[in-house]
Amino acid sequence: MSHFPILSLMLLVPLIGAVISLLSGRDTARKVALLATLVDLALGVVLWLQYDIGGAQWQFQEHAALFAGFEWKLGIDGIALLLIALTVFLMPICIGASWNSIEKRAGEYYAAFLLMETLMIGVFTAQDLFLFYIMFEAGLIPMYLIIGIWGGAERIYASYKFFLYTLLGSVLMLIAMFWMVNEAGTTDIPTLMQYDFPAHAQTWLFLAFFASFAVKMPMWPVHTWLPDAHVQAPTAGSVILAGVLLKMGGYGFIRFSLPMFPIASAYFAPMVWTLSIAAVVITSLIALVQTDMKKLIAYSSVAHMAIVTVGLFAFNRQGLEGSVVVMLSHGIVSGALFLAVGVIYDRLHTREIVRYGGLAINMPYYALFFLLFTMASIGLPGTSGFVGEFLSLMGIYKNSTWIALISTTGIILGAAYMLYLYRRVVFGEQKNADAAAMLDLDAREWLMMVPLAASVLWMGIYPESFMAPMRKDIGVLEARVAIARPKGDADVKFGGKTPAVGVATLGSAQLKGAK
Amino acid sequence: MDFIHSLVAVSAEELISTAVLVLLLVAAWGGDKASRAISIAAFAVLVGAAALALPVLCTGQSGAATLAFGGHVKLDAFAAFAKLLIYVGAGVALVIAPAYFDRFKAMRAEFPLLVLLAALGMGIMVSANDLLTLYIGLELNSLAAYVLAAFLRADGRSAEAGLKYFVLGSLASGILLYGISLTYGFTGTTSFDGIRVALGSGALSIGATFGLVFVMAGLAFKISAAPFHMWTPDVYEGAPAPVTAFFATAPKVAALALLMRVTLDAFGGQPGAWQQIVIMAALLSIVIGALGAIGQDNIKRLLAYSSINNVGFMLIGLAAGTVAGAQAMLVYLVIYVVSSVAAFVVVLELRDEAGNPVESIAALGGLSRTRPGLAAVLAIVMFSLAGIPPLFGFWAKFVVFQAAVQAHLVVLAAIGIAASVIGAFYYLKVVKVLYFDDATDTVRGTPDTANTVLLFGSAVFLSPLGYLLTLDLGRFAGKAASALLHFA
Amino acid sequence: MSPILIIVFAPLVAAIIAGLGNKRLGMVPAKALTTAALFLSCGLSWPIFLSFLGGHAETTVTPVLNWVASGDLNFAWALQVDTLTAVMLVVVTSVSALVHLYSWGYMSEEADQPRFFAYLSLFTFAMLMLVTANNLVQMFFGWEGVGLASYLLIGFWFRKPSANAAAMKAFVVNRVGDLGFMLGIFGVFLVFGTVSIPQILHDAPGLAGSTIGFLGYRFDTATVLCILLFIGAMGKSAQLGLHTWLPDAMEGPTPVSALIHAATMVTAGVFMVCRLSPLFEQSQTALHFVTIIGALTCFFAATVGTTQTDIKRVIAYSTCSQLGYMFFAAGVGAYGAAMFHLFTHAFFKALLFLGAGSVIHAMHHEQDMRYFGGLWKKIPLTFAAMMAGTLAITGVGIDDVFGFAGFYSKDAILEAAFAKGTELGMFAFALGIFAALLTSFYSWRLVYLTFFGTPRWAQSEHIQHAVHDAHDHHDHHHDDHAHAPAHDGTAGYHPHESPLNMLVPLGVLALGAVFAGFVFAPAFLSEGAGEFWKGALVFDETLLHAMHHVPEWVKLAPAAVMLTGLLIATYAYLINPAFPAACVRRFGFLYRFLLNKWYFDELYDAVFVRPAMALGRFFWKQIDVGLIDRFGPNGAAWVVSLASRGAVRLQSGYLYSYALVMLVGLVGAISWVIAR
Amino acid sequence: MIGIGHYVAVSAVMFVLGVLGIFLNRKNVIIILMAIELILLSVNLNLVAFSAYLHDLAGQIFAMFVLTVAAGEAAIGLAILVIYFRGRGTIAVDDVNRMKG
Amino acid sequence: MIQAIAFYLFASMMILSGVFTIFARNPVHSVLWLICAFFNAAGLMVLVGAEFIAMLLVIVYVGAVAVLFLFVVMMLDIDFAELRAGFIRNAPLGLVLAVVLFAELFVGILVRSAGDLHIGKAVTASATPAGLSNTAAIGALLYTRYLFEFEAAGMILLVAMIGAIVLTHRERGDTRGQNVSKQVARRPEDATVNVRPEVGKGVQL
Repeated sequence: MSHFPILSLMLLVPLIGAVISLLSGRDTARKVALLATLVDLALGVVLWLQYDIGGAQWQFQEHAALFAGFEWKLGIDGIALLLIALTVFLMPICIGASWNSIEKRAGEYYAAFLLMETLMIGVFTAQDLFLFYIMFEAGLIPMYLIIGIWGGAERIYASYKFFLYTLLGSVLMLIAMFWMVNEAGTTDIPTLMQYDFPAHAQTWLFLAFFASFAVKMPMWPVHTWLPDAHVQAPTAGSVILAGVLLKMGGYGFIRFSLPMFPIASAYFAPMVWTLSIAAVVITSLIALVQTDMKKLIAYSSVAHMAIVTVGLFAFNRQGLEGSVVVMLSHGIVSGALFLAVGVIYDRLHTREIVRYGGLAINMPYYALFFLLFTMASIGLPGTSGFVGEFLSLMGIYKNSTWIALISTTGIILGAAYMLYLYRRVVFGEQKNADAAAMLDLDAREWLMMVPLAASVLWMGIYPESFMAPMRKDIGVLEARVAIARPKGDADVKFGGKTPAVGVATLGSAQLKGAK
Repeated sequence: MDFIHSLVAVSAEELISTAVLVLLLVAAWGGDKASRAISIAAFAVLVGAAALALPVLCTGQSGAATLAFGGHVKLDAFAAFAKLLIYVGAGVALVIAPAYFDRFKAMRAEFPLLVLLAALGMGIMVSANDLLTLYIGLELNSLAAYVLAAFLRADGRSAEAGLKYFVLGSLASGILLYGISLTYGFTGTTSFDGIRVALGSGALSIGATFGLVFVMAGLAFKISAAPFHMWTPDVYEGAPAPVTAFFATAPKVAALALLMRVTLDAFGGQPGAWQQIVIMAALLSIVIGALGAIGQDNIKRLLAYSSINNVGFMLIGLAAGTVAGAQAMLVYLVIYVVSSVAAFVVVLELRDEAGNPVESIAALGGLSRTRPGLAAVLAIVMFSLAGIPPLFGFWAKFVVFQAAVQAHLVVLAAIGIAASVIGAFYYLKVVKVLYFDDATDTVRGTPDTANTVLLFGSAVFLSPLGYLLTLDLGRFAGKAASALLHFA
Repeated sequence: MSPILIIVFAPLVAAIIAGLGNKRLGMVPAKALTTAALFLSCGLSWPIFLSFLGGHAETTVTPVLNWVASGDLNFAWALQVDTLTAVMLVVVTSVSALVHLYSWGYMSEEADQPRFFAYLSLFTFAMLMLVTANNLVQMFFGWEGVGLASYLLIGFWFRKPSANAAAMKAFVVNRVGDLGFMLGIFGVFLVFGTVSIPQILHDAPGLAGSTIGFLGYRFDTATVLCILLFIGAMGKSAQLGLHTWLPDAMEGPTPVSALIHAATMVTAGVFMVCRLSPLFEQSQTALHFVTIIGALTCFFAATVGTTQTDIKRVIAYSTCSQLGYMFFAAGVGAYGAAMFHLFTHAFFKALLFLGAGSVIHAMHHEQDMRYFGGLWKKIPLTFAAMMAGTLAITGVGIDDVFGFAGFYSKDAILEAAFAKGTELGMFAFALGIFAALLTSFYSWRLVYLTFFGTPRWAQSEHIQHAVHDAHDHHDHHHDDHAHAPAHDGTAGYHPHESPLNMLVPLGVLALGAVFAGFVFAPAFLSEGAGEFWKGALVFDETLLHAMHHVPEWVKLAPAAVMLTGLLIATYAYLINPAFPAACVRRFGFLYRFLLNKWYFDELYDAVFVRPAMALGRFFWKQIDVGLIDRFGPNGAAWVVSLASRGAVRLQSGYLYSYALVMLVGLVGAISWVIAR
Repeated sequence: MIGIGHYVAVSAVMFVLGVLGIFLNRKNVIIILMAIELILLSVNLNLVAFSAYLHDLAGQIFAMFVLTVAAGEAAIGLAILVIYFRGRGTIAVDDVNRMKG
Repeated sequence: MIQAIAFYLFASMMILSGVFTIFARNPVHSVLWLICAFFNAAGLMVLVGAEFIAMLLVIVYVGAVAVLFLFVVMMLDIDFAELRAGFIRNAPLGLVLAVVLFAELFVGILVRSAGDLHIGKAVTASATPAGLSNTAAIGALLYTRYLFEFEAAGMILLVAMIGAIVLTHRERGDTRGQNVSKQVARRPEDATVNVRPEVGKGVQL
C-alpha cells in the first residue's frame, strides 16, 4: 500500500484551488477551478487503480495527531472509494455547467464549489467520528452561500430552509457521538463499527443519527427542504446537491447506523420501511403534478432515495449492494437530469415546463441524452438505474412482500412522472418560438453529457466494475447486521414446516429433497 | 517571608495599580493630549501584567502554595488563565478605542486608566479566594464599567446605558451581598476554603442554600445569564463601541471565572445545590438569547443577545461540574473572546461617509461587494458563533457539550444543542444581509490599521486553522481547570 | 464469432450508428445499414430454425458478459438458443426485416427516417435479447427494451399530442405488468436461489406442496410466482385489464404496429409463459388464471373489434383477441399450440397491418374505414394481400386438405381447450368459438368496408387536404386527377398502389399467411412435436391425443362460426348497408358500450389517472406545503418569531421591568430550592 | 440578648423594601439609588449581626468595606444621574427607555 | 429587657423609615427618611456591640452619602409636582413577588429552623481578639489580614473619584480654570515682594 498521503492531497488540491479562485477574477477562477477538479479527478483515478480490491478493508490510511479530542485520520474502504469517485467525477462537470452561466462573483462561486469538493471527499474519507462530523456539517456553509447568492428568486427562503433543516437534523447526532465516544473510549470509526453498544442505548443513538441522515437523505416527511433547495440552486448546485450531498445520508446509514447499532436498526426497520414507502408513493405522486422541471426531479430524488433506505434496511447483501448502486446511479442520473434542465435553462431562463415543448425538433441530441437519463431514472434495464433498484427491491422482498410491493410501485409512478416530463418538454409541438429557436448542445455541453451518459450505460451493463470494490465491505456489513435481519414474510414451507436452512439458500437440493 | 510571598503573588495587580497612579499623574499634567501615549503605556502595562501571570499558568500551579494574604487571594493557574484572557480583552479595548473616540473628539486620558482599573478589579475577582476579595474586585470592576458605559457623555444613549447598567448592577450587587451575608452567617466564614469545609458534602442548611442562590443571582447578572440578562442589550447598544467590545470580553471572563470559582470551589462539595439552577439559567439564556436576537436590527444589540446565548452554552459546561466541564468552559471563553473581539472590531469599522457609526444590520446589505474582506470576517464570526464547523466556534460548543455528555447530562446537551439551531437562524440572517442582499453602499471610510490587524488575526484564529490550536488550548485550559478543582 | 451474436447484435450496432449518425449519416445509408443488418440477422436465423426443425440441433448458451453478482444472486448476459428461441428468432427477424424493407416505402415522405430505422433496429435487438435470455433478468431487460422501443415508435410522430399520450400510456401500463414481473423474479429468486431459467425449470417440480407467504397470507408457492410473472405477461401482451394501451398504440406508424404490436412484442407474454411452462405446470390455479384471462381477453377484444371504424384499431383489437387465444391455449396446457398460433399469427397479422398500411398510404393517411370503399380496383395487390391475411385470421381451411395459417393454429387451440375436458376448458372453448365468430365478422367487415362498395372518401379531411395540396402544387403527381369530377365520392382523389418495396414484404408475408400453417403444423403440433420442442416447453402428449379425439362437431364448429360471421358481414356490409345503422339504433346501449371499449379507459381514468393527479396535488399542496411545511419548518419559524417578539417585548426598556424580571428569577430560584 | 433571628428578619424586611423601592417607583431615579442604599443597609445589618453572634470580626470588616464601596457607588451613580439629567432634562424612570427591544 | 425595647424601637423605626424613604412624595423627604433609617440601623448595630461600624454608618452615610444625595436632589432642579404620579404597570406582580420573597426568606431561614437559628461556627482566624475594643480589634485585623482588600478599596475610591470627575467635569468658558503647573512653577520671588514699609507711609503696590 502506498504511503503517499493521496487522500490528504485530494483534500488539499481543491482547497488550494478555492483560495486562488477566491482571489481572482472570473476567467482565472473558472480555469483554476476546472484544473483543480480535473487534478482531483486524476487523483481519484489513481486512487481507484491503486485500490486493492481483495485487500485490507481500510486502505490509504493516514493518521496525524493534530487536534485535541479528535484526530486527523483518513482512510477508505470500497464504499467510500465509490462515493469519492462519484464526487471527483461530478465536480468537473459542475464546473463545466457553471462555465458561462455564472457571471457575478465568479471567484467566490468557484471557491465555494471547490470547498464543497474538499468537504465531500472529507466526509467519505474521514475515519474519525468528529472529523466526519466536521466535514459533514461544514458542507452547509458553501451550499448555503451557493443557493443564497447564485440561486433563483426564492433563494433566501430555500437557503434558510436547507441550512436550518439539515443543521437541526445533525446536531442531535453530535450528542450521540459524544455519548458513543464516552462509552467506547475511541473516536476511531472502524473500531466503533465493531463496537457493541448496549441495546437500550442503541435505540436513542440510532434515532439521533437517524435524525441527521433522514434529513440529509432526505426521507419523508423531512424532505421538504429538498424541492426548495433544488429549485433555487444554480444548476451546478443542484447537480452536486442531488449527486453527492444526498448520498451523505445513505453513506451515514452504511457507515454508522447499521454497523454501529444493528439491534436498533432492526427495531426501527419497520419505521424506516414505512417512511420509505410513503416517500415512494407520495413524492412520486407529487412529482406527477409539478409544473417546474427542477421541482419534479427533486421530488423524484426523494422517491429514489427511499429505495436506498429500503435496500439498506433489508439487511441482506442484495439490498445493501443495491442501495450503494442506487446511490451511485442516482448521483449520476439526477445530476445529469439537473444538468439537462440547466442546459435549457441557460438558453431560456425558465424552469416552467409549459414554456418548452418540441425540443426534439431543434435539439435532437439533447433529446437523446435527456431520454437516456430519463430512462435511467425510470430504471430501465441496461441503465444504471435498474441494477441498484432491482437489487434493493429484491433485498427487501426477502423481508416484507408488502414493502416490496409498494416500493416497486415506484417503477410505475416513476415512469409516469418522468415520461410526462419528457413528453411535455421534448415532445409535442413547438409552441414557443423562443424555445424553438434554441440551439442544440454545444461542445462544452457535449463534453459534460458524454461522460455522464457513458457511465450510466457502463453501470447498467457491466456494474461489476462498481460492485467489486465494495463487495468485501458489504460482506463485513452484512455479517454485522446479520443479527438484525428479520425473518421475512415470504418464507417457503413444506407441509407447514419451515426448512431448517434460510429461505434464500433453498436451492435445488432441498427442493428435490422435499419432493 | 509570608508577606513577601504574598506581594510577589499579586505582582500583576501591584504593577497595574502603580501604573494607574503614575499614569493618572501623567494625565493630570498632560491632559487629553496625552491620552494616546497613556493608552500605549497602559497597553504595555497589560502586557507586563500578562507576562507576570503567564509563568503561573505554564507551571500549572495550584493549591496552598498559591495562596496569598492569609488565603484571601489565590494566584493559581486558573486565575492566571482568566487574567490572561482579561488582559487580552482589556488590551483590545485600549487598541481600538482611541481612533473611535477621536472621531467624536471625546478621547480622554481617563479612558485607559479606567480600563486598567477595571482590569485590576477583574484580576482581583478571578484570584479571589474570599467573599470579601470577590466583592472588592467585583465592585472595582463594576464601578469602572459604569463609568465606561457612560463615557461618551454627550450621547444620550451612552448616559442611559450607564444609568441602566448602574442601577441594575447595584441591585445585583445588593443581591450578591445579601447572599454573601447569609453565606457568612451560616458558614461562619467568608473564605472559600472555609465555606467548602464548613458545608461539607452532607445536607445543606437552608440558609446557606439561600446564600448560594443570592450569590449566584448576583454573579449571573455580571455574566448576563438569563433571567438576569435584561441590562445587556441596552447597555451594549448604548455604550460606545469599544466599551461594548470590552464589556463583551473581559468582564464576562472575569465574572464567569468567578462564578466557576464560587460554584466549583466554595460550593464545590454541594453540586446538587446549584447544578439545576445553572442548568435552568443555561437553557433560559440559550433560548432567550437566540429569540431576542432574531428581532434585532441593531448589530450591537444582536451581539448582546448573542453574548447571552453564548453564556448559556458556557453554563452547560459549568453544569457538568467536572474538570472537563471547567476546561471546556475555559476553551469556550477563549474562542468566545476572540469572536467577540472580531465582531466588535467589525462593528467599529462600520461607519458612513461622515464617520458616524453604522449599527443597522439592514445597512450592511451587500457589504460583501463593497467591503469583501470585512464582510468575510463578519461572516466567519457569525458562522463561528453559530457553531457551524469547520469554523473554530464549533470547537467551543463541541467541548462544552462533550463535557456535558460525559457528565451524563445528555438531555441537557440535546436540548441545548437543539436550541442552538434557533441561534443559527439569526447568525444566518446577518450572513444573508451581507451576501444575498443588494448593496446599500452605506459603509464607507478607510479601515484602521490596528483594526485590520485584529480582524485578520481573529479571522485566522476562527478559521479552521484554529483547530491546530486545540491541543495547546486544551492543555492550558486543562491546567487551569485542574488547578481550580485541585481539591476534588 | 457465433452466428447468434451477429443475429442479436447486428441490429444494435446498426441502430446505434443510424441513431447517432442521424442526419449527418444521411437518410439512405442509415436505412440501408439497418435493413441490411436485419436481413443479415434474418438470414442467419433461418438456418438455426431449420436445424431445430430438422431435429439435429441442441440447446446452446453463448455467454457474453458478466452482469450482476451480488451474493448468491448471480446472472450474466448470455444468449441461449433452443427450439422456442429459434421459433422466435425467425419470427422476429423475418417480420422485422420485412418491416424494415416496407418502411422504405411507407416512410418515404418522412424527414426523420434514420431515427425511425434506428428505433426499429433497436427494438429488434431488444426483442432478440428477450427471446435469447437464459435468465429472468435478461428477459426483463429485453422486456423493458422492447417497451422502450415501443414507446419511442408509438411516439415517433412526437408532434402529435395523441401519439405522445399513447406512447406514454403504453409504457406506464406496461410498467404495471412489470411490477408483477419484478415481484415474480424476486419471488423466484427467493424460492430457487437463482434467476437462471434452466435451473428454475429444472427445480420447479420440487415446489409441489409448498406454500409461500405473500402480503401476509400463505399461498401455494408456484401459484404466487406464476401469477406474478403472468401479470407481467398480461401487460406486455395486452390482456384484459392491461390491454388499454394497445389500441392507442396505433398512433405509431403502421410498420411499427405490424412489427411490434402484432407480430413480436405483444407475443412476448405468450413466449414467457411457454418458456416458463414447467413452472406454470406446477400450479393449476395459475393456469386457470391464465385461461380465464386469455379467454376473456379473446372475447372482449373481439366484441370491441366489431364496432371500431379505424382500420388499425380493428386489427389491434383483433391482435388482442388472438393473444387471448394463445394464452388460454397455454392455460389449458397446449403450449405448442400457443406457440404455433404465435408463429402463424405473426405472419398474418403483420400482413394485415402492412396491408392496412398500404391502404392508409394510398389513402393519404386516412385511417377511418367509413371513408374507404371500393378500393379493390385501385389497389388490387394490396387487396390480394389483405384477402390472404383475412383468410388466414378467420381460419379458412378444410381439414386434412389445406388451410390458411390461422386454420391450423386456431383450431388446435380450440380443440385443446375442449380436449382439456375441464369446466374451465369448456368455458374457454365457448368463448373462443364465439370470438371466432366475431373474428370472422369484423375481419370481413374490414374487407368489405375497405375494398368493396362505393368510394366514400370525399368526406375525409385527409383526402381533402391532399386534394387541396394538389391544387396548390401543380407539379404534384396527383395533379392530373385534380380536375376530375368530385361527385362520385372520390372528391377527385385517386388512390395509387404502393411502391414495390412495400409490396414485396406484403407478398412474402402473404406467402407465410397462406402456407405457414400448412407447412409447419406437423412440426409444431403433430405426435412427434415433442422431439421438435426438446423440452423447451412442456409438451403434453396426452392432451395432443385428446385433441385428436374430440367430437367431430368440435372440429367443425370453427368453420361453422367462421361462415356465420362471413355471412353476417356480407349481409350487413354488402347486401344491406342500412343494416348496421339499424342495429346501432336497435341496440344503442350495447353499441356504445362496445364502441367505447367497455369503458375501460374511462374507468381507469376515473379510478387511477385522475385520483393519482388529485392525490399528487393533495399531497403536494395539503400535506407537503399545507401540513409538513406549515407546521414543520414554517410553523417552527412562526413559533420562533412569535417567541422572539415576546422576548423583545419583554425587553421594554424600563428599569423597573428589568428589575422585576431579575426578581422573578430570584424568587423562582429560591422557590425551586425550597420546593426541592 | 435578642436572638439572631430577629436581626435576620429585620434585615430581610429591609432587603425586600429596597427591592420594592426599585420597581415600585416610577418617576425618580434618585429614589432607586436610595432603595439600593436600603438594600446595602440590610446587608450591613445582617453582616454585623452575624459577626456579633459568631464572635467573628470578618462580618464587621466586611460591612466596613460595603460602606466604603457604597460611598463610591453613590458617587458614581449620582454622577451618571447628573450627566443623564444634563442630556435629557429629566430623571423620571419612565423616560429611561430610549433603548429597548 | 431594655435591650429588647431598644431593638424593637430601632427596628420598627428603621423599617418605617425605609417605607417612607421609598414612598415619600418629595425626594428631599426621602433622603431625610433614609438618614433616619441609617440612624436607627446604627442603633441596632450598637446593640450588638459593633460600635465602630455604627459610628462609621453615621459618619460615612449620614455625613457624606446622604448629604451627597441631598445635594444632587437639590441640584437637579426637578419639578416636584410631577413626581410620584402613580404605580407602574406590573406593580401588583412586583408586590406579590416581593411578599413571596420575604415569605420565603422568613419561612426558609427562620421558621424551618424552629426558633433556634443554626448559624455557622466562626473560623478562629478572624475571631474577635480578647481584650481589645471593637475598634482596636477591627484595626488590628484590617491592616494585617485584610491589607490587600484595604488597598483595593482604596483603588475603588480612586475609581469613584476619577469616574465622578470624568463624567461630570466640564470645561466651561466662563470660569477660570486652575493651572496646576503654573501654580506649582510659581516661585515665592515671583509672587511676593519683600518690602519694608516705613511707619506711617503705608504700603506701595
